[in-house]
Amino acid sequence: MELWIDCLIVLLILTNLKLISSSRLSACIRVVAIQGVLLGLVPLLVGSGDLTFRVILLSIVTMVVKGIVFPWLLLKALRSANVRREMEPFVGYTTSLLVGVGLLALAIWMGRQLPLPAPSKSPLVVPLALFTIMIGLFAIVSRRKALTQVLGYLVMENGIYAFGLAFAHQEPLLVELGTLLDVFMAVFIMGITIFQINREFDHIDTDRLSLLKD
Amino acid sequence: MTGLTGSDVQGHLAVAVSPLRSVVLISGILLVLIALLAVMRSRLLAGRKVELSGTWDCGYARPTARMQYTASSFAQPLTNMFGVLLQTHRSLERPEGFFPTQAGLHTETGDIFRRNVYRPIFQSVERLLLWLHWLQQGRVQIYILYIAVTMLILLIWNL
Amino acid sequence: MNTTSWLNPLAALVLSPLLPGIINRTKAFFAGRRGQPLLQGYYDIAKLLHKGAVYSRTTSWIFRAGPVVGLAAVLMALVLLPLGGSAAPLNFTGDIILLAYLLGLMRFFTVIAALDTGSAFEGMGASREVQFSVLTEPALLLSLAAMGKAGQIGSGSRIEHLDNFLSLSGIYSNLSASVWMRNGTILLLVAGALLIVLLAESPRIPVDDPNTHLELTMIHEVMVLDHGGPDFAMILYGAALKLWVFSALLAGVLIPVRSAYWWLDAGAVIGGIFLLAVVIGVIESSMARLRLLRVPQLLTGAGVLSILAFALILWR
Amino acid sequence: MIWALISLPILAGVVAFFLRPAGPRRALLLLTALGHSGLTALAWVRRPAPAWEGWLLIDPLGLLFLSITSVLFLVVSIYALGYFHREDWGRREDFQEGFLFSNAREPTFTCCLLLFLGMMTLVTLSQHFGLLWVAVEATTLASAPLIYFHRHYRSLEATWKYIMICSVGIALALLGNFFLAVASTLGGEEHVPMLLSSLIGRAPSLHTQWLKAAFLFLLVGYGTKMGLAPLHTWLPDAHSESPSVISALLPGALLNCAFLAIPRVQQVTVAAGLGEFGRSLMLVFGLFSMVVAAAFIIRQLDFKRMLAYSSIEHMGILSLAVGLGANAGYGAVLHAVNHSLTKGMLFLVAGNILAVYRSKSTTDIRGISRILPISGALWVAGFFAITGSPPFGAFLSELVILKSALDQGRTVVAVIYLLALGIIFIGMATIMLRMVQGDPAGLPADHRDSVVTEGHRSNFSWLFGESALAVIPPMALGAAVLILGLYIPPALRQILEQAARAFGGV
Repeated sequence: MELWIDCLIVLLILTNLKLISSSRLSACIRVVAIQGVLLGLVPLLVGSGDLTFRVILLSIVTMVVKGIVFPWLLLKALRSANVRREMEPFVGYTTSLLVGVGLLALAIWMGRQLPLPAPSKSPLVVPLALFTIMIGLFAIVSRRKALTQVLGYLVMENGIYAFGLAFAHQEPLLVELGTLLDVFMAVFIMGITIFQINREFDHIDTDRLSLLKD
Repeated sequence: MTGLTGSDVQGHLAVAVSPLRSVVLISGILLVLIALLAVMRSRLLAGRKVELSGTWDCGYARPTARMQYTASSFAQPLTNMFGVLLQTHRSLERPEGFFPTQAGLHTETGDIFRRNVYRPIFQSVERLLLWLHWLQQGRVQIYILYIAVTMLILLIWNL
Repeated sequence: MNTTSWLNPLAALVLSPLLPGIINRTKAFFAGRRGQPLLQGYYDIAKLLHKGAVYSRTTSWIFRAGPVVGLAAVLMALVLLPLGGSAAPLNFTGDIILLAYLLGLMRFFTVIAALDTGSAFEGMGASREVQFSVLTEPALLLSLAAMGKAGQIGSGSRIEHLDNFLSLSGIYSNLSASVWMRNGTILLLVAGALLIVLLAESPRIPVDDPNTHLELTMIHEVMVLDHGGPDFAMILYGAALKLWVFSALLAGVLIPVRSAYWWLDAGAVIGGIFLLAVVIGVIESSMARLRLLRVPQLLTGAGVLSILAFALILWR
Repeated sequence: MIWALISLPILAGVVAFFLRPAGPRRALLLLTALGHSGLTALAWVRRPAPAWEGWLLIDPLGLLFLSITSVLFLVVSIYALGYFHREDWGRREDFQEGFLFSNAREPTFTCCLLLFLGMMTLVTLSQHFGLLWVAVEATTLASAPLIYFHRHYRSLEATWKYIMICSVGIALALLGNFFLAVASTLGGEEHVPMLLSSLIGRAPSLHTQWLKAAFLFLLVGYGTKMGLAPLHTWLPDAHSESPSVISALLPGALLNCAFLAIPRVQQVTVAAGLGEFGRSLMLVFGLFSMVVAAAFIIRQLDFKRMLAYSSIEHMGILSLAVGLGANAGYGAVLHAVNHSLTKGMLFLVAGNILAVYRSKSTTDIRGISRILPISGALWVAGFFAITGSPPFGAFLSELVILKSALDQGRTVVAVIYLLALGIIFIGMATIMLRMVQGDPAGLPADHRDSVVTEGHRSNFSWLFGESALAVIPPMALGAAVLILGLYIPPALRQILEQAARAFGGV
């Protein structure tokens, strides 16, 4: 059982690193899709509670939404914006990889600060969640394309979700689904906005979206 | 709201109010007196001849409105008494030549507190605050960086 | 508010025009002339009350309101004035300031009435008057305060509820021979300051010559240049009352008679006032006017005297 | 009764989306607003029973914010009738750069507006932290299309920033929720529902380390949505680019709902004995927000952005008051009421000015009192109300806050507080008073005669050349603030005290 958990966590970490190092947007979307699917497995393997119907339903819904619906939506937005790759981002790909490793170290240090929640099976879950959140934030801050920012937001959401699924096992189902619905709505509206931005500016570089300032 | 009890508030108020009561009384009497004198005056003048003529000008041929005392001339004795403080700005245009056509004197006493105290303070505060404007540069990434940085600082400072 | 306290204002109303008469009479005596009759003041006022009036075209209602408000203000000041030991009809904590402001109100209305006529002379008189009053008012207030403090440190007050020194009646009721013994020097300084304030306020020789005919040299006279008829009568009567107020303040300090009978004290102070009129006459005939630039120095001198008195009494 | 309060706006929103003709849709909007306010008034009279086993409960704090939101929504919906009428829906010429753009279709706008109300009601009623999070996120998503009403690139940029920053912020709040859940499971043995009441009950046994981390994340999360200083960056853009109907609603209702979450968390931390930890953080955030607001109000060139920064300042005052605790709590709650009403009025009047002058620049607008006499008067009254000058309510609440700061001997806090208020007063005075006085410059020539001589007369009665619908709503709000300044009705005072007691305020 330990093997499966560790390899799942390592896979998740790898997807994060892959995200910040790849420049082609379609590749990034696929990475996030994989991460969504992996995330669906978290409650089954790492989850503290026993395998109730609730946990299984939740993981299936997560896998479907994060693995299929979001990528489909974002690919549609990508095609409409006909953008191929992230042009010159603020932080180069190699340096962002180094930053990724640094963030991993920071996440592990912070993970150790907080005492381990009792039921968790492996000590690496909290650092993993924190690491994914930090990678999400880093992606938003360091990339130009609006689409990458949405991906960053999604990755950050995945990190929080991983933490939620692993520990808050008593969270009522309705709230989990509510959260999922909200994230879905958020991504849906962001997709529409990207479509509008592309129609209005025929580019989706958010750094050029900086007219409103003091 | 002030937290004082009712009674000692009454006490403090009484001390302050009693002189005021007399002042109100006196100003009341003053107004009545003014009214009385005005009525007396108008009744006195009712029967008499009241004419209108020019102001006493000591026989000067053509007095003009410009000879009247203006605000600065009214205050001139005092402003030059405190001349050192007020730094009155004088611009004198001397009459030249034997048949001078043009001469003029212009004095301007600025408000010393506004010039030396308030304007410097306000300008320095404004420069300081305008320097803060780089906080709102307009790029989304910077804004989200602010959130991440505040989050990081709080965590490090408190954990 | 006993009946005796109403005596002071009545005495003032009746006797005040007599003061200019006495002053002119002493000046005439020094000049070797017979001088005007003592009651000349009453005759002038009566004559003026029966005359018509001529108003300048440039004046508005302010010009007509000036003398009326001025006289009313001085009449109100009389109500606050104690005479001898007895309290004034109306007294409360802080009526010194009200007295100063009532006199200020009179000065203000005279000044704006003068400015209303729009003539250069009256403007000049007004600005000089205001310049001098800036210097005399602090002297007046500080000397009253110093006198109050001097009286307070001495014996308990004869009129119980007036122990505080912020009320004119309280100040004057505290003054007595024993207070003179203890704080004589301070009271002398105060008397000097009050004398100069008196000479400046009811415009007498060192500051302003009342019967000069050169508009450029006048101060108080030029402000009332354009008034005629009943207005001028009110102004004359107001000036006389003002002279009475200041001489009562000064006489009250100089003659601290505190005998058992109230009428004796009051009589002494009224006698003091008349004596003071004679002294003013003597000063007028023995001195010439000060140069206009020297007058501020004289008035600042009065200010210094009162500050010195106040400082001495505080740091005893 | 609670279910009716929430479902009424949502159902109306869905119906409005499919209602093609404009007349009935606007009537529906007004009816829903009236119904919602009626239900809220009913809640004041008889507090309804909690629904959904305690998840939805009207507590004093919630009731207060619910009534502010519903009153503001009613006033704004009345104003919206005039606004929809004035706003011609076809191609519209932008006033700043003159390019053509079209407005969002009105059905979507009304639908989102009603959903927005529904979600805000949910926020004020929810006792469960998870549900609270879902509701706050939903308000963000409902209000995003509202900001993107004028479909041109500036409002698009404002919307993008609004969605991105708020979603990231609120995601952190979700993490805070999960930390709270972990804190409760670590401490005790059996499962603790994330209900406010149960959490307070078990507060002493919560794990302090996790609770602290949870408080931090929740504070930053909801602080972003509330507009506290370093996280406020989306607020000026969103307020200045959204239509005046929405910008009146945003600060009054939305910021208050975000602010509502913080006292809820504060209740838990105070119960767990970490009160001081939370308070010092709120104090720092409050002061920093006021200073930043002051910095941006000086020399501000756009009066809607100036009002947005003043919202940041007032949110700073609220968090400062929560940070002071003791009887500043009463001041905070009263200030929330005053601020929402005043800011709502100011934005509506700003809308009137914008509609006539077609320019947002503070430098070249002059003579409002001549062109729009009533709006000009309201603009000056609003200036005095928002800067906390005496006759209006804000003065009272700011005074209570100042007094409690001085009572606790925090002179440095009081000094910074007063300095910021002073600078903001001067900043706003130079801008707002200069706009009102002088002769009407900055008025587009073609527009000048049309307004002055009532060129286009609408069927609503005109008050001194201004449509009644555009003037009476702000006037009502202004009157309410004035009354609050002079007399607080006992019922309101009682609710205020109970609400203040909610977060440790005496």
